Amino acid sequence: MAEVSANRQVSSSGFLLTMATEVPSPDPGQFVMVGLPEPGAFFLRRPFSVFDFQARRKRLSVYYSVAGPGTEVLSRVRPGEKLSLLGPLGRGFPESPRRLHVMVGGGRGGAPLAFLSRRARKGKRVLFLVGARTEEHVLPLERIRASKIFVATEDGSLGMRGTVLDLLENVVSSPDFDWAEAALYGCGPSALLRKLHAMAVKRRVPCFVSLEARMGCGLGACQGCAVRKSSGGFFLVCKEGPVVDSLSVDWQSYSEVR
Amino acid sequence: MAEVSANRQVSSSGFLLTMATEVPSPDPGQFVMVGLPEPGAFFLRRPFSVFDFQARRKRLSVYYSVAGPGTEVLSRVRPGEKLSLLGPLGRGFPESPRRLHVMVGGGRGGAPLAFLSRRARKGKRVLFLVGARTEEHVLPLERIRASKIFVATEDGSLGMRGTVLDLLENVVSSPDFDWAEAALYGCGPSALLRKLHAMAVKRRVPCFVSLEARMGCGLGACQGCAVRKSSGGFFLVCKEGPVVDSLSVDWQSYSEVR
Amino acid sequence: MTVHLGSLRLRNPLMLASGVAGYGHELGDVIDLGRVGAVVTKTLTLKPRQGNAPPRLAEVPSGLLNSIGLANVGSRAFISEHLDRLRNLDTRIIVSVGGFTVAEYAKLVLELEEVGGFDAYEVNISCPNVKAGGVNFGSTPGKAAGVVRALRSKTGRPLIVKLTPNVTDIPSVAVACESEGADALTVGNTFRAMAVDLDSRRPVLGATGGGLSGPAIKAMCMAKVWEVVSSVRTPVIACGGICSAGDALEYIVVGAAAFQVGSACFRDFRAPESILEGITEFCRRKGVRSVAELRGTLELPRT
Amino acid sequence: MTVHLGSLRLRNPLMLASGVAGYGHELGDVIDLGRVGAVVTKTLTLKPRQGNAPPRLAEVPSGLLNSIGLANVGSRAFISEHLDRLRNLDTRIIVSVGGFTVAEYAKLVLELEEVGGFDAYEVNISCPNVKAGGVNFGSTPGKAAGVVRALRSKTGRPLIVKLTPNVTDIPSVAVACESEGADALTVGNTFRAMAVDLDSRRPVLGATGGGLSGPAIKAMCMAKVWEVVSSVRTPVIACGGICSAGDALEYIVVGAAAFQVGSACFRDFRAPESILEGITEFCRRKGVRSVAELRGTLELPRT
Ligand SMILES: Cc1cc2nc3c(=O)[nH]c(=O)nc-3n(C[C@H](O)[C@H](O)[C@H](O)COP(=O)(O)OP(=O)(O)OC[C@H]3O[C@@H](n4cnc5c(N)ncnc54)[C@H](O)[C@@H]3O)c2cc1C
Ligand SMILES: Cc1cc2nc3c(=O)[nH]c(=O)nc-3n(C[C@H](O)[C@H](O)[C@H](O)COP(=O)(O)OP(=O)(O)OC[C@H]3O[C@@H](n4cnc5c(N)ncnc54)[C@H](O)[C@@H]3O)c2cc1C
Ligand SMILES: Cc1cc2nc3c(=O)[nH]c(=O)nc-3n(C[C@H](O)[C@H](O)[C@H](O)COP(=O)(O)O)c2cc1C
Ligand SMILES: Cc1cc2nc3c(=O)[nH]c(=O)nc-3n(C[C@H](O)[C@H](O)[C@H](O)COP(=O)(O)O)c2cc1C
Ligand code: FES
Ligand code: FES
Repeated sequence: MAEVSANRQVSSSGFLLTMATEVPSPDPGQFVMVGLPEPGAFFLRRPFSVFDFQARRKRLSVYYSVAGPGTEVLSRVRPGEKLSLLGPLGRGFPESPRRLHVMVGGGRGGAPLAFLSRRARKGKRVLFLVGARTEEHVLPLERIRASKIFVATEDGSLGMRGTVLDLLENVVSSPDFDWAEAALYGCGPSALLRKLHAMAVKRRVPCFVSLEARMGCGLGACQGCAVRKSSGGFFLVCKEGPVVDSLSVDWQSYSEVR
Repeated sequence: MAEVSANRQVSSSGFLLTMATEVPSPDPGQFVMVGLPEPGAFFLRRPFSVFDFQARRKRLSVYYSVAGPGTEVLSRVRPGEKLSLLGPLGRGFPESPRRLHVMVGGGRGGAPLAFLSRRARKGKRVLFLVGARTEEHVLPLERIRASKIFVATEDGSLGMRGTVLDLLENVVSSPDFDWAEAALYGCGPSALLRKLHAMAVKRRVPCFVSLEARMGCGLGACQGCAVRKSSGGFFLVCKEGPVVDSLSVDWQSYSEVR
Repeated sequence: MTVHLGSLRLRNPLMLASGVAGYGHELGDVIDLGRVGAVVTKTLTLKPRQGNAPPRLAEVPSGLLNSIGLANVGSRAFISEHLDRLRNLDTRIIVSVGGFTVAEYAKLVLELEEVGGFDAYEVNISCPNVKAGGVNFGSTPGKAAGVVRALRSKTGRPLIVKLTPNVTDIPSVAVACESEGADALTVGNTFRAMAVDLDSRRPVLGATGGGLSGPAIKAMCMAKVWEVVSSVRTPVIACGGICSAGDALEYIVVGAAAFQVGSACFRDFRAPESILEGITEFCRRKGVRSVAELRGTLELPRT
Repeated sequence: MTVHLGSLRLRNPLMLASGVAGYGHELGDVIDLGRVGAVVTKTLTLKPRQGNAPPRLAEVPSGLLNSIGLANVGSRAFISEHLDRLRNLDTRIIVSVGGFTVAEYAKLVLELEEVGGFDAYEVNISCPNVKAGGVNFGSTPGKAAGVVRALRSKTGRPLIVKLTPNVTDIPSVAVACESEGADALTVGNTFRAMAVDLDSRRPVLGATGGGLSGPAIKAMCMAKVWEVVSSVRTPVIACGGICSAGDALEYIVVGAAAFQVGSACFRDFRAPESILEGITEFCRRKGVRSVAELRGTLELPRT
């Protein structure tokens, strides 16, 4: 059990949940399974990507949005309460040898990328692209460490008006954008990831995406989180993911799954 | 929905829950059905006898003990939360023409009797007997209006050491106790009520008891709260009770029901 | 929101399930019956029945166990004491009928036919068939058909048959009822269950076993409705765990023509009203003109 | 807390149910297998199976829906990649076997018999029998008996048969398995169910239907265990919704000899350990010397 040290709303749709815990240091892109408070009718733990980890203070944070009844209940948890916590789990983002890391986060998808941005090695250039509905929905930008942060909002209330993909088109069309040095990192809605993948294929650059699937065990035991592979068959998001090379995903199938 | 105005622990095992509500004025012995907060795995409302009602301030209170998971959850409800409330329901205590009203409350069973004691007409003498495990479990005595209040605790920490029945034996053995003027009112564990009934039969005095049964609707529609009658067949606690003449109850059957 | 079940016309698809609304008038103070499509009475039998030993109710996670045991006043008292009050209610009245032999069902319906004053029957075939050693009428196609056949010849009123979900193959029972002329099928009754009190090591319910209802059964009942609508053309009335507009609409999308609300009333008697409001709101938001437009619109994955 | 199921001896009555513990070693980091009585593997089939289209899981009130679809590595990979790791685990290993024809079951068991290195079989008869048009093996006594008979002649290891609760009459299937020589019966598998996503009007699960597990099924499964222990002498292993020591003990009081924990592991992998601790504590408090002393002590009301 991990004690909640903070659980605050930090944007219109986003909460920052910080727990005191002794877990091993997570890699960016890894996730934790968080149990919902009892007694309740909820059964499964909810998976969330690690947003921040402070080894010395033994604090792990996730950034989550209220997506349904479970996260609604989570948003009402108060500091001092205890939640069951499992993790860190899965495979995080690989470190591409390329020098230009383009991180594209749609909505709450920015969370694992924000964590990733803070781990980028010296000598890497990080461009961080954030998409959100409105200014109020943007995740806490101060936790991102990047050479440049770009923001797009659907209503233009902060940064460019449009989607994070429009933003990406803008960024890559800049004359000094060098595809040969670029690697894409993405997290967000399936439509975003699918288009990111398409762009990566077209530009022949590596693309790593963090996927979502409903999870049971989080440990590769239940076969619940299967996602169809481009090469046929399935992989398990909790074990072979959540971060995978976008080439390995059957995007038609992934985007149909609710 | 009724807004909770207070929900405090007032004894080791007892909580006082006060709700703001527009319900009609309840008779002593009537009960309300209180919904548990959602979202939860609980389904049925819980029935509680009215402990207090302040018509002007539109406040209804119940005194409850934590008996299981539902009342446990109830005990964590905070002022300002809203609970569904149905009632007042059922039949309360009839007013006996006799002059000496002996009220015998075991544990939380004192609650409806405390309410009854405050409604006793001028000219009636009320003896109020309270039984509890220890001093800390005694319900708030200041809400009782009686000519005399007697207390028994199992460990002797307040009043007499023993059960409320021992206490009753004591009280009735006093030379000035006049059975011819007495009527018994009881609420509490089935063993207590059963013995109270036996005493009433022996002394040929009227005895009114408040019964418990698991309830569904609270309105006489579901037949869930049946209690076996002494004359065969069943009556419904929610409609023909909860207060009944002890003569009408099949005590063998009632005391076997969990 | 008008709904047609054979010749039975309801102002909206919401019905109060048998057993939670007594004989219809008990809930008059807490539910505006002028708003609901129909009320199904507590199951009536020829002779009065006292019902099972208490306790008759128990709560389990997300569900309710009951073992009321068909406690009811019997046909004679129903006709003399309740029927008149029902006539004045501004809703459709559906009388639920039960029996322990086919002859009992038939006799009950004949008695009711003589007096009339209600709109349809719901045939509860979850009663144990005493002639067949206590096996439920609803548990085999043959026994279910026997009941429906006997009643079909006795009445012109709509016959709704309420199936039990406690069978291997519910479509076969549904098909049997359809072919004997049932006008609609309610899917379904409670799921057999049991609770134990560890302290006393006794069953919680006086009758040992009981029936499970409430949110815990919704997903199972959804599968049963899906199986039945996939096998018959007779309209199906969904009944199992409906607490919200969303629950009801999911059943309609799967193919139900109407639905019943049972245990949810115990949690909150405003449930029927708020379900209806939620449906209206959903249709408005989604631009759906009538609930019928949603019926059976479940889209299956292409696989 | 030692328990005997036929010739199978477990250090305690707690088993990890098939499907939640992979092939036994996946949970090694989060569950101390040296504490549990046995691990049942994910159901193995002759050929590898990819399983159903995603999503494969959905949450419902107090329950979990799954449609994994018997995804498994197949017997060959199991034997070469997993069996060795299982041999080193300090617990009993029960291999769950499934098939779509009797011959498939038989062939699978023969392959496993050749290598050995495990303690017993759990025969999952909830698989659709392709020869009988997809009806589950577990849904009729005859088909169930056919599977058990075929396997009984192939192995001397204990055969546990895992029954499906989705039948009208589970005792008849239990009796059939007992008479073919089953050493124990697991009661039972998941309850058929389905969930719908109202926004997309599509089934939530990629496979449309799935199986319900978790607290929502406990009361129903309790009734099934009660029906089965009332009809056979073969030891029964309870499986359905066990989350706490109390849940497990209730099943034991009803008559189960052992029990399996499934979905509760997903809520908290410490569940098995805390259930065992709770049982020890209960026995201490009540002065019960062994769990066996509690078995089948349900006291029925006199009526
Ligand atoms: C590896 C991984 C990392 C994630 N990281 C984050 C994160 O950092 N921040 C964040 O806000 N969300 C994250 N999610 C999604 C988050 O788990 C879901 O939003 C959450 O479980 C929804 O629960 P609910 O009860 O509120 O909603 P539900 O009503 O249960 O569902 C609402 C929506 O969430 C989806 N969902 C439900 N359960 C799961 C589940 N177990 N796994 C995935 N999706 C589910 C449903 O498909 C549905 O679209 C992540 C998911 C995965 C798999
Ligand atoms: C008319 C009436 C008046 C009551 N008045 C009071 C009161 O003033 N103060 C008070 O503390 N308690 C009162 N009770 C009892 C109270 O309703 C139960 O203690 C409560 O429902 C237990 O809920 P639970 O979820 O905590 O416990 P559970 O785990 O559900 O059960 C714990 C115990 O309470 C009993 N119980 C459970 N549900 C009910 C139910 N619906 N009705 C009756 N008993 C039940 C069970 O048999 C069991 O012994 C009254 C009951 C009735 C019928
Ligand atoms: C207390 C109670 C009594 C019931 N009595 C009857 C009955 O007499 N006849 C009947 O057909 N169904 C009866 N039922 C079953 C309900 O009509 C309904 O089928 C079941 O509760 C499932 O629906 P729900 O989940 O909405 O409650 C009863 C249910 C409950 C909870
Ligand atoms: C994700 C998942 C996968 C399962 N896979 C299998 C399986 O392969 N074979 C099997 O016999 N049962 C399988 N089951 C059923 C469980 O073994 C168990 O019978 C069921 O979940 C009920 O127990 P529970 O309520 O404790 O979970 C599976 C259950 C779940 C939740
Ligand atoms: S969540 Fe169980 S295998 Fe991935
Ligand atoms: S609680 Fe429904 S009849 Fe009494």
